Amino acid sequence: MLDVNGLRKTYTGDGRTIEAIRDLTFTVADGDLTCLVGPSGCGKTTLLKCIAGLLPPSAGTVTFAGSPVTAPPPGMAVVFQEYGRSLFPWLRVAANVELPLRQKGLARDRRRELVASSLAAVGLADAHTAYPWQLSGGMQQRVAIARALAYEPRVLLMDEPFAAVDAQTRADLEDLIRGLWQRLGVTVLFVTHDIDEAVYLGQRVLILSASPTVVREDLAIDLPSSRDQLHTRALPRFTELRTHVYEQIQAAKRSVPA
Amino acid sequence: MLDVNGLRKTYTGDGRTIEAIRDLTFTVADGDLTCLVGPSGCGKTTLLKCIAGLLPPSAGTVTFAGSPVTAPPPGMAVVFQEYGRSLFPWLRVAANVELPLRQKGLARDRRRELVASSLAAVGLADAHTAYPWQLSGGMQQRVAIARALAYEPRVLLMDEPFAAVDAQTRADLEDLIRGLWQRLGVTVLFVTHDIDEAVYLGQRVLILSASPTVVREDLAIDLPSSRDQLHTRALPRFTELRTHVYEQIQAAKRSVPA
Amino acid sequence: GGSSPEEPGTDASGPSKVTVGVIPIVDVAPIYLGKEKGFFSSRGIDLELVTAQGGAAIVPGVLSGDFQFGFSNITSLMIAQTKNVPVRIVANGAASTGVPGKDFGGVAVAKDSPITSAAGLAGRKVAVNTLKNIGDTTVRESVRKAGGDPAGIEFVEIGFPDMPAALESGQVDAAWVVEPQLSAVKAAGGTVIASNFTDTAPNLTIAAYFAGTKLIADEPELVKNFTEAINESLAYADAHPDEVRAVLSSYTKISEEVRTALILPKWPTEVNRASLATLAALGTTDGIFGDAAPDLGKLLP
Amino acid sequence: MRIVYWLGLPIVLVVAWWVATAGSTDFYVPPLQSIVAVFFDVWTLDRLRADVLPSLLRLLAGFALALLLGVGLGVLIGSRPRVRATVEPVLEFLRAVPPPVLVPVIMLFAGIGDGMKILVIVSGCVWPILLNTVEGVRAVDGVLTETARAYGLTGPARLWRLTLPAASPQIVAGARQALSLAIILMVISEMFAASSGLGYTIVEFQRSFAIPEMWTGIILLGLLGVVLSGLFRLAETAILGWYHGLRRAQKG
Amino acid sequence: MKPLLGLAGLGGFVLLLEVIPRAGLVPSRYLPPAAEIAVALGGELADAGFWAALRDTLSGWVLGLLIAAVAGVVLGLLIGAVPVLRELTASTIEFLRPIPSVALIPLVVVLYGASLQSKLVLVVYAAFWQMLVQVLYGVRDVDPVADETARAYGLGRAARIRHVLWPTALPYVMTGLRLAAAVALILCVTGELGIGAPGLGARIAVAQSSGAIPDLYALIVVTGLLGVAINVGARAVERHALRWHQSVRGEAAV
Ligand SMILES: Nc1ncnc2c1ncn2[C@@H]1O[C@H](COP(=O)(O)OP(=O)(O)OP(=O)(O)O)[C@@H](O)[C@H]1O
Ligand SMILES: Nc1ncnc2c1ncn2[C@@H]1O[C@H](COP(=O)(O)OP(=O)(O)OP(=O)(O)O)[C@@H](O)[C@H]1O
Ligand SMILES: [Mg+2]
Ligand SMILES: [Mg+2]
Repeated sequence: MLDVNGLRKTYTGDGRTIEAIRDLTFTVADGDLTCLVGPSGCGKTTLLKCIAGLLPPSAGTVTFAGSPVTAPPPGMAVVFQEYGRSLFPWLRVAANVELPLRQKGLARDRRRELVASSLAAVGLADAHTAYPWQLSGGMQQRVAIARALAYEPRVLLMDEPFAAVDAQTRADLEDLIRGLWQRLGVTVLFVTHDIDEAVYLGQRVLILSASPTVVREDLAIDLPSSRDQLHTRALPRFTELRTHVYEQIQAAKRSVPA
Repeated sequence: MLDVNGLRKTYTGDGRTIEAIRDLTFTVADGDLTCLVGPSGCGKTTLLKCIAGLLPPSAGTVTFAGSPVTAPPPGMAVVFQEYGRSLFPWLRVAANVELPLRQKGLARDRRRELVASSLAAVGLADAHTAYPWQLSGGMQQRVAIARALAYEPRVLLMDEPFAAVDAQTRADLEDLIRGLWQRLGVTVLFVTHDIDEAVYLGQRVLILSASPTVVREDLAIDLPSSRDQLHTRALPRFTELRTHVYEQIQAAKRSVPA
Repeated sequence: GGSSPEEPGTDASGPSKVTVGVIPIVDVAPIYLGKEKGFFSSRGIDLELVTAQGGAAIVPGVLSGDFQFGFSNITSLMIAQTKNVPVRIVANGAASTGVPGKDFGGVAVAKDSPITSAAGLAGRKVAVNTLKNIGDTTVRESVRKAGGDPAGIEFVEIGFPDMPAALESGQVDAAWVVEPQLSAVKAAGGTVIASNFTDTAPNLTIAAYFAGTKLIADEPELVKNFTEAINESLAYADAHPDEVRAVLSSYTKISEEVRTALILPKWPTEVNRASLATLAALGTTDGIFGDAAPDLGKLLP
Repeated sequence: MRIVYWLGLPIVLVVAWWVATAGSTDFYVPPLQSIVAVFFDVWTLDRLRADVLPSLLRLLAGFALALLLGVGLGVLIGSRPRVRATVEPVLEFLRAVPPPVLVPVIMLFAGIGDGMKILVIVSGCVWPILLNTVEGVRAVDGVLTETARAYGLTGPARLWRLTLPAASPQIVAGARQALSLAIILMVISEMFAASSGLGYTIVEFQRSFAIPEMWTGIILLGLLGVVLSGLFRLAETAILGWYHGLRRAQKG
Repeated sequence: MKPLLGLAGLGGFVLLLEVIPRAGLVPSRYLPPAAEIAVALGGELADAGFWAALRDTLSGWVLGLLIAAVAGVVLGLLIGAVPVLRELTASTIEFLRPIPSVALIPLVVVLYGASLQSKLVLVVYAAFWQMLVQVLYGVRDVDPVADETARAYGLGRAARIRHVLWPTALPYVMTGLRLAAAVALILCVTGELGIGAPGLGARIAVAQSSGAIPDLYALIVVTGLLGVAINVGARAVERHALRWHQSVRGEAAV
């Protein structure tokens, strides 16, 4: 489904050259739920943007469903790390969620329905008429999530989508995403800093090294596929996995490759 | 030191009236480290801005060191939830950190020293000459933290300051804040969504109800005052406390008061 | 201009529509009066008068056919002729009264000015409405006649309407003004120290009506009628100053008081060729025609 | 590549102009060829020094003054809603008065010298700077404003380190507008009480029916515009480097 | 409250106009005190010719502004959205912009005579650049994150222009519109003044050459008041169209 091959990204400009990603190669199968973790500044956002076709790589290729990605492929939704700036301040919440649907050419009624259900799903059923800047940080982030969900994408790229919400909401949203994934078979690529979250959500966790970035480990999560907040997190295997990931990130952060 | 009395904040405008904070009363003693938790959208940011003198309350008062707060009191540093937008895009990282120091009237050498040490403390020793928009989300957030630290404030207000950094960095920063607090006796008010973090960091955790907000519980954290990531988090009392807080938030989220 | 002229006069049945570009000043009173008196309609001319600020807009309008005729001062027409602009005078416009000190234009100084004669203008700052035109040429001649040296005069370009203020505030030492501003200057205590028109030539022709050579060639009948109508208007105006003063109120905002007192130009029906030759010679000396000299034969009807 | 971009369209347009007017007999639209033929005869070094240089100096003086005034007033008005509400109608009133009728009034106060001409330039080109500064100041990001307040950034520091940089993209947009307006107003100012200068020369050519010469003047004005805007671009790159970077940031 | 402050401002200005000539700072012959201007203004208002002139000026102004605004916005968005176009047109724009409309007067008279068209050409030529440049700068202000969001959700170029570029540029467009409106009015009047097309400008020319100073100022006051009216309208539009924008919401909060 999604092939990242020898990807490399170097930022230049203003006298500063940063090799953000050195060499990334991995494949995401159709319907996978993959979590990406790595130290701050290692290039996760950069990678996601390359995959989304928003940023041209310096070398290497991204292939989506067999064809190389040069522009955002259709059927893809993205939740940006900078959720605040990714909402259009001139549109009210409902219109923000609806805009991509219009673009998709959905009928008015269907759009209404999708907007209402996705906003309800993230707990913002009564924020339809607010402007984004009238909302709290966490609420804004949830609008961005609702927008992605309403879009009914085939591929969902999420960049730290729950960073600004409280623990309880976070748990609810995690279950929402897993439910959606199981029900609709969306392919999900999920960047997070919360290791428990990565282990709880993913079928697989990709651990990235510090910048310049390579894949440090590609870890399969062998937890039962029906998970719930209480029991899954209490499993000894869960604790093992999260400790492992934690150690890997710790190691990644320490050993910066030359 | 800091007295919040009958605080109430209602947002009006554009046909929408939101009672964000209904009635908050609490006191923070000099040198306290208080963590604030509460459901997303419950008014934590609003509260922090009222305390900082950036937002006039609709009713009630905030008193700082005996005098009512109407404008930002001197000696206070704030890390905003919207870290990205709180950095001056026309200044490089070092200049961003240095700006408040100039305003404070520090000598050049002292400023240099503070900038270098605080950037090093957050792990950004080599980002001095970058512009904020050349940094990753987590790096931007750390610049905002470095700016607050370099300021050597008497009161430090932090609004989800570690939301965008990875687990390891987060742990390091937590220890940094606790160390600073113990060494210098700063008064810290810390908003977070991470319950473990709140319990690990604070002497005291204020749990807020859902909006319209009141204080749901004022919980003293009776963990030993010398804490470290490995042992403290493994204490049974730690688990008890975090479970308690979790339940409270869960309850807060459910029971929206009329 | 690309636009085709509106074929005036081709329609034999009705009156032909004729547009004339004029400047809203005293000089063109006869054409307004003539229109009122029916001198044009009686010749099958349906006259429309369009006001513009100066020759800069009127000449292109005539060339493009938007105006069939235009009104312009003589020196400007001479300049046009030296540049081979295809225009030709079809009727007289206005002329100096020929009475020194009682002309409708003159060189004035402010109250209490030390300058008492044209000779005193040497080395001074003198306002004219347009540089390198009839104003500076004739003022120089006044100075020469008074025995002064015109070489050192510093001419400054200021529109007639702004001259009284410029004079009174001392921004210029003297100004060549025409009516109605001349009256304003006098009212503010200024005095006329020279009559530059009469100094240049007796009965100097100041301005004329002109048309494009194409129109003159294509529609001689129309031009003939227009010239006759103008001439009748000029003669009538010259004979009936009171009616002239009255008609001024129809197209200017000159106050009643000034209207009754101001000095009117003369409106002879013939262009004073001798005076034009003098003017041309002076202009050539001053270099306002560049290297060329105007060929009056090609300009005059 | 840059050069191709810069010269591509102009060359096409010049060729089109050349061809379209090649056989022109229209008095006011002479063939481009004859315009070019007289260009260097008209704009000799002497004339450049005598006519163009003083105009240029007045233009720059007027522009600089307008910049100072526009930004200064703009910051004041933009940061105080009450001041804005009070003075805006008066400013709008003055703004709508056409320079040709305003000039005589200015002459009453400022005489007819260089001062008047500079004032005329200022009176016309201060507006885009003023309006853009006002709007730029009003639009300073709320989070930045709060950050500055929280860290005690007040007074001049706030002006220099927050307000002006934050509004600078819009101020620059206004200044860019003002620059071309300044050229236009330079011409207008020289239509009054002038006896030399680029604008005067053009008007004088027009009045004396020296039409190809007049066209050379207009072309010179255009070229002047290009040169000045080139210089402006350099300044803009220096001042707004951060902004261009920021706006391009994620474009790759 | 706000209109009251504005009226107070205008009142102060009128007072100044009254005092300056009365105090003898300039001779009242050349700058009459406000009261005299008001009397002259009353005279104008009672004159049917004045209203016809006003109508002429306004029609030229509205039409010219409309054309300039639409052309400026459409071309600006287009040029701004396509980088190649932007590069290609930059030098030409810089060349054409500083050419004063007034220098075009003889040309337009040749082309269109003393008609509405020549007035329009002048007005459009001058106002167009104001719009275009503002739009170009406005388009550049697009937040890359917003633009990326739109691209990620498959919004094509046209949709991005409509939903991202346009709202971002809108504050600049509003400023441009206010600039262009005044410039259009100015050019309308100046054009009438120079070309003699009917309108307020032609009336001003007559008053000027007749030495009717109070009438002249009365007419100037009329153009100024038109400017004020334009601004009141523009601000009302802005309050609605930009209520999401920092400049409006920021001031609403205080
Ligand atoms: N526009 C840019 N210009 C220059 N360098 C950039 C730019 N964007 C990112 N970088 C650099 O690329 C590296 C990777 O950034 P990226 O945003 O991909 O990190 P990340 O993994 O998403 O980090 P975080 O977890 O903190 O969000 C960083 O060192 C950053 O400084
Ligand atoms: N500028 C504003 N205008 C109107 N309503 C606002 C504004 N800012 C915040 N609110 C409302 O006030 C309430 C509290 O917002 P606040 O940002 O304080 O929440 P928070 O506790 O910080 O939430 P989060 O954890 O998601 O950041 C929310 O319902 C929000 O919609
Ligand atoms: Mg990131
Ligand atoms: Mg918040």
